[in-house]
Amino acid sequence: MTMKTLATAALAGLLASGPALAELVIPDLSYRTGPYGANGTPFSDGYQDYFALLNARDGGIGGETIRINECETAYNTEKGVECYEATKGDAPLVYQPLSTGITYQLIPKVAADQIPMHTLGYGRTSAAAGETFPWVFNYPATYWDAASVAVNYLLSENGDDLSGKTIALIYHNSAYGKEPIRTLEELSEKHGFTLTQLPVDPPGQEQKSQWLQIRRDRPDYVIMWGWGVQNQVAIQEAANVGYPMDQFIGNWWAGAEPDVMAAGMAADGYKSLNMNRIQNYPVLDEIRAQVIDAGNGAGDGSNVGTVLYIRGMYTAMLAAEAIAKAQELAGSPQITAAQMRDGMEALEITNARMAELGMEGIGPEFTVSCENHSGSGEGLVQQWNAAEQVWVPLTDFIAPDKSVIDPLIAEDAAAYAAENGITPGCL
Amino acid sequence: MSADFLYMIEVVINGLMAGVLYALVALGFVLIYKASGIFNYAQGVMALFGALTLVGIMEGQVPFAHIINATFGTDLHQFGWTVPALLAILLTVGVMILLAWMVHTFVFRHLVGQEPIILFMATIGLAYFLEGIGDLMWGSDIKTLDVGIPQGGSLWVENLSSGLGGEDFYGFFIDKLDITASVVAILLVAGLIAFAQYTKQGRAMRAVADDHQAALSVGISLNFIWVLVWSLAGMVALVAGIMWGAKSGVQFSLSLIALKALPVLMLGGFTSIPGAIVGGLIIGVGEKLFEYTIGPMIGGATENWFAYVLALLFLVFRPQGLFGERIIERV
Amino acid sequence: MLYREAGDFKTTYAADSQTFPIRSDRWRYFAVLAIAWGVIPFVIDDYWANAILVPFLIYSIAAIGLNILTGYCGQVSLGTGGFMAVGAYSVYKLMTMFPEVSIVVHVILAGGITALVGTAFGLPSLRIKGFYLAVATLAAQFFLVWLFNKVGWFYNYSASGQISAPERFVAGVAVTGANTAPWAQYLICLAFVTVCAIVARNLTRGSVGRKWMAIRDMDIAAEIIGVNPLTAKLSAFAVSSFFIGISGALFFAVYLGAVEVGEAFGIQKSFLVLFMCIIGGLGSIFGSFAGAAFLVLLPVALKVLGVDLLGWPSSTVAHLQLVAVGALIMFFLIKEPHGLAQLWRVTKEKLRLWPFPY
Amino acid sequence: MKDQVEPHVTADGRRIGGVLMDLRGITLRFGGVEAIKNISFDIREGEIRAIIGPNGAGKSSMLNVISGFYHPQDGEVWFRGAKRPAMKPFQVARLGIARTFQNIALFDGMSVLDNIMTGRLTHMKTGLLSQMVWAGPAAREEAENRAVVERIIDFLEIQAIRKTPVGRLPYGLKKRVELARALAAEPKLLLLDEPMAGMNVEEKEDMSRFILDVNDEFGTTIALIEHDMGVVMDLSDRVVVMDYGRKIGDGTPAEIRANQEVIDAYLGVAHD
Repeated sequence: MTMKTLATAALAGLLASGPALAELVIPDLSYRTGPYGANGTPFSDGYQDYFALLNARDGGIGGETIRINECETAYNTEKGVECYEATKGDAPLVYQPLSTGITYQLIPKVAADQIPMHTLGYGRTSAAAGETFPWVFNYPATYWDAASVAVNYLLSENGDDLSGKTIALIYHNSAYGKEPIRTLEELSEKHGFTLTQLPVDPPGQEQKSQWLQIRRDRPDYVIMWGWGVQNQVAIQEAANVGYPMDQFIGNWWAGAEPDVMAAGMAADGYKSLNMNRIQNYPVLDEIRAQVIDAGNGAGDGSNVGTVLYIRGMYTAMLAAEAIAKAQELAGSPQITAAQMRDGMEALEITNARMAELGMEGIGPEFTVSCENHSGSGEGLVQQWNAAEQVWVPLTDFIAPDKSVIDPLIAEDAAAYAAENGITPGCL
Repeated sequence: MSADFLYMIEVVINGLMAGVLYALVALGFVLIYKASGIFNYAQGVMALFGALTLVGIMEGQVPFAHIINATFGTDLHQFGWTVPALLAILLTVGVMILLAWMVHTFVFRHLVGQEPIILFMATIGLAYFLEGIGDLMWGSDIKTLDVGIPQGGSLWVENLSSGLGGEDFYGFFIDKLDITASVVAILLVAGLIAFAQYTKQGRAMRAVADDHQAALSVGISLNFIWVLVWSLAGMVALVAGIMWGAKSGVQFSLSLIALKALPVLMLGGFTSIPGAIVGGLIIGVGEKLFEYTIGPMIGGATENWFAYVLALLFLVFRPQGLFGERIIERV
Repeated sequence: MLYREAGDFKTTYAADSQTFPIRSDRWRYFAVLAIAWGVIPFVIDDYWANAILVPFLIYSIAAIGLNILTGYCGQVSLGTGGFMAVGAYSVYKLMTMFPEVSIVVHVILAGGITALVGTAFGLPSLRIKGFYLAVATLAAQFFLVWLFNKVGWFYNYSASGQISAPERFVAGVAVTGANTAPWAQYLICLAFVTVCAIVARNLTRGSVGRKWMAIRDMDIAAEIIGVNPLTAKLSAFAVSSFFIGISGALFFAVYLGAVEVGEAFGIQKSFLVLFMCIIGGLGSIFGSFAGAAFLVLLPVALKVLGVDLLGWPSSTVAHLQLVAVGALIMFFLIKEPHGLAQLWRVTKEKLRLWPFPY
Repeated sequence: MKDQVEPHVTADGRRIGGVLMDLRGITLRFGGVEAIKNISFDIREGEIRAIIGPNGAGKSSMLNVISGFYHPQDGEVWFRGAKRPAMKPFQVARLGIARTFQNIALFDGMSVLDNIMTGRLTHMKTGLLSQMVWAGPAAREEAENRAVVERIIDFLEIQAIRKTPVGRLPYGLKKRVELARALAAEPKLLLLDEPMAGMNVEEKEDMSRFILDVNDEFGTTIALIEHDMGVVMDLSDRVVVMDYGRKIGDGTPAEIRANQEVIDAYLGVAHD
């Protein structure tokens, strides 16, 4: 009997059941409360509903049913650690914390415990260097990719010339928001645009000063690295000061329905990055029919098809594909966390496979390797249509400027390796 | 006039507008503190709770839908009607009064005579409680609150003033929502003062604020007065919640506006209504001006701490606050 | 006669002013120490270390620190989170600047640096009192968080502004970093807790403690009988911040391993530690432990009860948890405003008379 | 009336020494109100000196000036033959001036013993670091001072309530504990602000006995404010009478009894 079960017994006077074998256990460190609960809920719903669909439709993956182990973190790092410790005894296959803060806590822990972690488009960018971070994956793209994709999009809008332009970065004043700064600085040097930085203290209720400054300086473009209420207020304030929405681009965590709904029609034309194309995929109908209507949905179904829901579902699909790959490599339907890692490192996502899964074109094609844990790094630009209340993809997937990002990743990974005494190498 | 100078003035005007909203939140604190000595940390959560309730009523949401559905296996979400804004506001005021009664009856009536810090802690407990209840009742997703307040920069002001500066000056930017909020706040304060001056209950309220014992001895019911001030504070919170909620949507972060009111209270004093108003204006202008002028030099995002540091420095040199009298200590 | 003090005579003043003057209390104290040092390290696992015991021990240090300031010296502070951040960033800078020096030294130095910062922010307490001071300490909270977020030197210019604790050893055993065994994490925290608790107890039973309590109970009278309010208040700020700095250093280096200042040391942390002091009992070292245990265990217990045993959706449990924590806080304050420590004292008084209450 | 008494021994065998404290031309204003108007008097070593006067006469303000809590706008305070510079109250306490308060100012959160121990603070010197380890100097100092305090506890007959929190004590005992706390400082000058206010006859008798014993056994100089004229006349060697911030009389109890201005003030004859 583990101490965890002892704790349970002591606290409640009852014995908890031990982990059931012959199941694929996926912990979901979700947050449905707290300042970011409105963002965490649809993501988690999508993540869980996809696994529920696999259970209902295919009997799991490779004949093994999937069990979700949800744990509420409230976007709080301490609760995240508690959740990790509480769930890791259950033979989990992959962690997915949806919080850059929690990711940083877990990076050393998952390496020590040998459990893979997937941080899709968030977390520590340099974890793309798989030789230094063998247990951490951040495919299909990283923050630095996002910054570069945004700049590449602007380049294409301006005939490949941004010299003399000004770009303002308005960011969440936290680890998450500061991530793109270094890349954008490099890119501003390379392309000759001026970068101004406007930090917003979380949660970001008050942004009057920042937007008055934008109104006065009239930068050519505003890029936003926001999360939670900051996004809503920023879009509202941008509308208030009359900043043109089509010159305002959020990253992929600042481009979901809750962000634009509060501003109503004023948000029309706002752009954001996304690593997923938003459209009505056949798989969504299957989820509605076999999961939601069967009463097995993680939420009430109202989120199905929203940006963050689709991203959660996409994340689940990537995990499911990695499980299938791992089963194939291991030659058995039951896999361990280490085998899961091998599956993730050998993951290959093709257009054909996505179409087969009923989500054609949802993400870029990419392969993962030991040297590259971040996939292709591609992202697209989408635009909010306030009248129809839909996000409309504007572009196809745009490739980032790897010549700028790769040296930065190598440098940061080397610093981490040196600080922590890691000898980089493939497992 | 140079454009730089005009932009400075614009920042000051916007600071004043923000200050009015801070003052509004601070006012809720002052009302309760004056009458009962309770430093009500839950004021911010009350604003959130009020706004959530208002949206819920307007949209005909079923309260506690999640729990009901989870317990009985039903699929309730909406009553299927919508309520006009004005009626919904009135109904919400009713809910706030009920809340005030419950808060007093179940909590603070049992804590009369306790040390201030104990009362303060109890209000933090209340804040947690209300936050959880609000989420359980109405769900934790972001809600849009639209009671018909106009938003966006006032073009009239912008056009009128754009001639003042040169090429680089685009005219003053003043948000219509801020104008509305200022007008509502001023009306509310005027109403409160009138209530306190000219009604029987208002006079009783002031008597209690002055001296509990004396008020008791002339036959004023303390319980009634305390429920009354909690109700008034609830209504002030509701107004603050509506103004803020219209801007950023109704959601958890709304409760953090309490933190904006604390430096205002330090500056203006916990017991002074004019102090709350003037303090709010000073804080609003001060933090915006600092962020605008000094902020870019030291990396920005200074507003959170600057208000506190300003209030702190002020108090170090004038411990009695803005309107307090010089304290003569006795033994 | 489960609990007795009769027949327990003191023959010296020293024996009379010891920490546990009653024999059965003393035995219980030694038993707790023996279990904490001799049993738990052998049975502890990752879950108990990371979810319960290590945070409990670290919060106990912070609560003792804040209790010295608020409970003993009467100065309400809401700057605890900021001061913990000072401890965390100090230990990070020391660890990366002087990797050859022992982490134990670094943690103590981090406490010392925090003491200096705390003293500086304690200066306004000479002019500002009560809630005004409490709100004023929020200036420290917000300013310090902003500073550590803004100035790259503090986080060694890392891309995201996060700091991560490198691996460090005590007597050849890793105590920070990913490969730390749960018992090692636990023991280093326990060592600091034991020393801190003894030091706090020594300070509060002697003349320094009496100065603090005199200031707390009636500052004017205290000054007139010869207490220098400047040194008394500043020493309370210094000692309190020293403990809080140590807890912040351990919180970062041993417990979380990586922190982001705004998230880990925000205003919520200040409130949490203040809660621990008040629920445990102001002016009581035992109360600091009780409060820390209560607030660390309560959410975990509610979660285990709601999610694992009753099978409710985790979001509903999380909301109910807020409701339950809030309701319990109010309930406790109504039933026993002086905290768990007072509850314990009352229970002991009843036990002393048991089974003959008259 | 300005006496130039030489050091002498009183009829009951107590030694009255030279001038311990000399107040010269003290004037104290709050805003525009003059609480004390140009008052001078002295206190001699070993004597019991009373300050009397109607309510609002400025007696407590006078005591607050002596204990350094109020700073007079005009005038000089001489203590032990030297002019006392402007000082903070705690510095005055360290000179050896202790006091009790009109409205008891005990530390309610502490036990009787701890309260009295606070009186020893001016004598306790060990630093923070030494106290942290509680071995050697700190523990030794604690035990030594505890011994002093225990003597005072015995002297004032409050052994039984040693460990009781002061908040639970009745009024009369609180007054006694406060006296104990002041005595624990072993002061050169002890100021008592209405030590018998609110007491019944028996308690007053007890308190009077304690005051006389303190003066007698420890030779402590005492300045006290009291309303009960009987007590004042019995206890004190010399009396200062104040009215509306002015000094209207100064002398032995017999002289004061005969002073017409004092009689007028107490009978409420109109001033103008």
